[in-house]
Amino acid sequence: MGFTATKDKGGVMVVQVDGQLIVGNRQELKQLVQEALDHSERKFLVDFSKAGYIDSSGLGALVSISKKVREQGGELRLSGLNEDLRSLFELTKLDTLFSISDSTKQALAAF
Amino acid sequence: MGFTATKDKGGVMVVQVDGQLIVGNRQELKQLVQEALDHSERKFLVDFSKAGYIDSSGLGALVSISKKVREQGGELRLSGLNEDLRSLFELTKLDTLFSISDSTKQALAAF
Amino acid sequence: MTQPIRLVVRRTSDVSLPVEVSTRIPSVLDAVHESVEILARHAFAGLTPTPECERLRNKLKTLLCESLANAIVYGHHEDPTKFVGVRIEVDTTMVRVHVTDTGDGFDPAAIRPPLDPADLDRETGRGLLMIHKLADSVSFNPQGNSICMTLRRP
Amino acid sequence: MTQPIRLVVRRTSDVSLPVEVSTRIPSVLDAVHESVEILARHAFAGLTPTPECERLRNKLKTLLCESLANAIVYGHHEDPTKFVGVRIEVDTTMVRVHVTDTGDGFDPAAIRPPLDPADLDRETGRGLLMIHKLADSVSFNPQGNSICMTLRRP
Ligand SMILES: Nc1ncnc2c1ncn2[C@@H]1O[C@H](COP(=O)(O)OP(=O)(O)O)[C@@H](O)[C@H]1O
Ligand SMILES: Nc1ncnc2c1ncn2[C@@H]1O[C@H](COP(=O)(O)OP(=O)(O)O)[C@@H](O)[C@H]1O
Repeated sequence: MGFTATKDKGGVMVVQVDGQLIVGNRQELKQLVQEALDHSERKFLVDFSKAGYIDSSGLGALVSISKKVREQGGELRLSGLNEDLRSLFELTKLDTLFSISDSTKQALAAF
Repeated sequence: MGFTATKDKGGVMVVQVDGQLIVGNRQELKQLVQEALDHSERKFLVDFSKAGYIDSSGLGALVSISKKVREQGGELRLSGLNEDLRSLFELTKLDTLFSISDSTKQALAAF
Repeated sequence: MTQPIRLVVRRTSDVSLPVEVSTRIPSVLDAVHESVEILARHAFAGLTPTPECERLRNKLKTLLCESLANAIVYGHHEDPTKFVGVRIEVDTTMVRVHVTDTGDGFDPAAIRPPLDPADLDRETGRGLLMIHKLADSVSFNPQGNSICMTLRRP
Repeated sequence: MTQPIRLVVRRTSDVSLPVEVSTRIPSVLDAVHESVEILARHAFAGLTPTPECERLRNKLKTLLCESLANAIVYGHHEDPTKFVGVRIEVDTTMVRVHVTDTGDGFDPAAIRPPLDPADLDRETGRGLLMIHKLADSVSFNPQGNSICMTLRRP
């Protein structure tokens, strides 16, 4: 359970969420992105293809990250949401706030 | 859960044990066989192909039935025991007391 | 979670009769997700794991996580000596969850979830929204410190 | 069985840590098999149902049925107001079952199972035999009213 960050050749920070994004680990994700912003990273992809669960505070953390990235003139995308997770974004209308791609590949191509 | 008795064309009373033969229903089986003996039935096949469980008092009931059938000069066979049930007969050495066939068909042919 | 939780299961072996699983959970946010995992597992022990059952179990987990987090944070201010009561009833038609804290409660009618485009940037306020969207019915006690959520079984 | 049974589960969500399931069962023979079914279900809730796990569960059920029947019949003379205590511990290496009645106990060393050809016609005396053959270890308290049976996990 945790996050793996790797930099793709196009300069995108790909953060893989392993398992779940919840009240217990959202702080870790926020920190990871903040540090990358401090190191002048500006393109972020959060990938959920290995995640099965996001709670409301996990959604809150994503909203917070997206604000920070935007404030720095950066770009944030999400990918790999399964059917349940995608419906979570729909019912909270957060699908209108985030750029969501089916796969990492599609998301990376969109930067 | 219970017992279904049918008479085969060779005159064998086939008793099918449905589910389990345990302390709670062994009396019913003993009665069923006793009544058949009273009606002059002498060939019995108890089939376990739809049974998954026999407890020690179920084994006791089979021993009791086998004695009664023998006393009347009758014949009792068992069939359809799964691997777990068969090992139960082996570890109690009751495989040496009963005539056990793999299938109803084989058992019926042996009468 | 290092401390084991203790849950009480009341049931017969007949799956057509109601099953009741209850427990008390210390007000520690880190314990929520693991407790929920265990509760869901035992509430559904004995059901054939069909895809519908899996979806229902996922919904149940979300309802439990969100209501427990609220009870712990707003009801008990994360005081680990205070316990949240959880009771789950499962029968052939529905799954019902009661989550109760000992706090002051709140007025659920006064809560507005951040659904307006201008509000989407708000970081909080989506817990009750998720509960209302996923559950088939939601009710509170008059004091507002006990929530009852029902899921219809397909 | 019309009355639901109440069992207590103590566990963390970590399957590598011990799970404990305990209950008290009224001394009614008709309730034994259904109680055992429920106990086995909750003791193994969360384990992947492999064929090995199924075999282990079947063994567990036999150990529980036979020891419960003895406690009810010999320990409590089927007095429904007396309760048999059951405790099951499951960890990654073993399953251990304790069954305790409030009767006078007996001397297990004095029991001879009907294994001689001349004894095969005996209708009783196979419960402890099955327990000894299926369990990897069996022990009694000095009074002989509490049996402890261990199954190694494969
Ligand atoms: N058990 C509770 N006790 C007191 N207040 C509560 C409780 N549950 C919810 N609330 C109130 O409802 C509000 C909305 O909760 P929720 O939708 O879960 O979002 P969030 O927890 O992100 O604020 C909370 O901010 C809180 O004021
Ligand atoms: N809990 C118990 N309390 C007293 N006596 C017991 C208990 N368990 C077993 N026994 C004694 O051990 C004997 C053998 O038991 P068992 O092997 O289960 O066969 P059965 O129950 O068919 O007699 C019983 O007849 C009884 O005398």
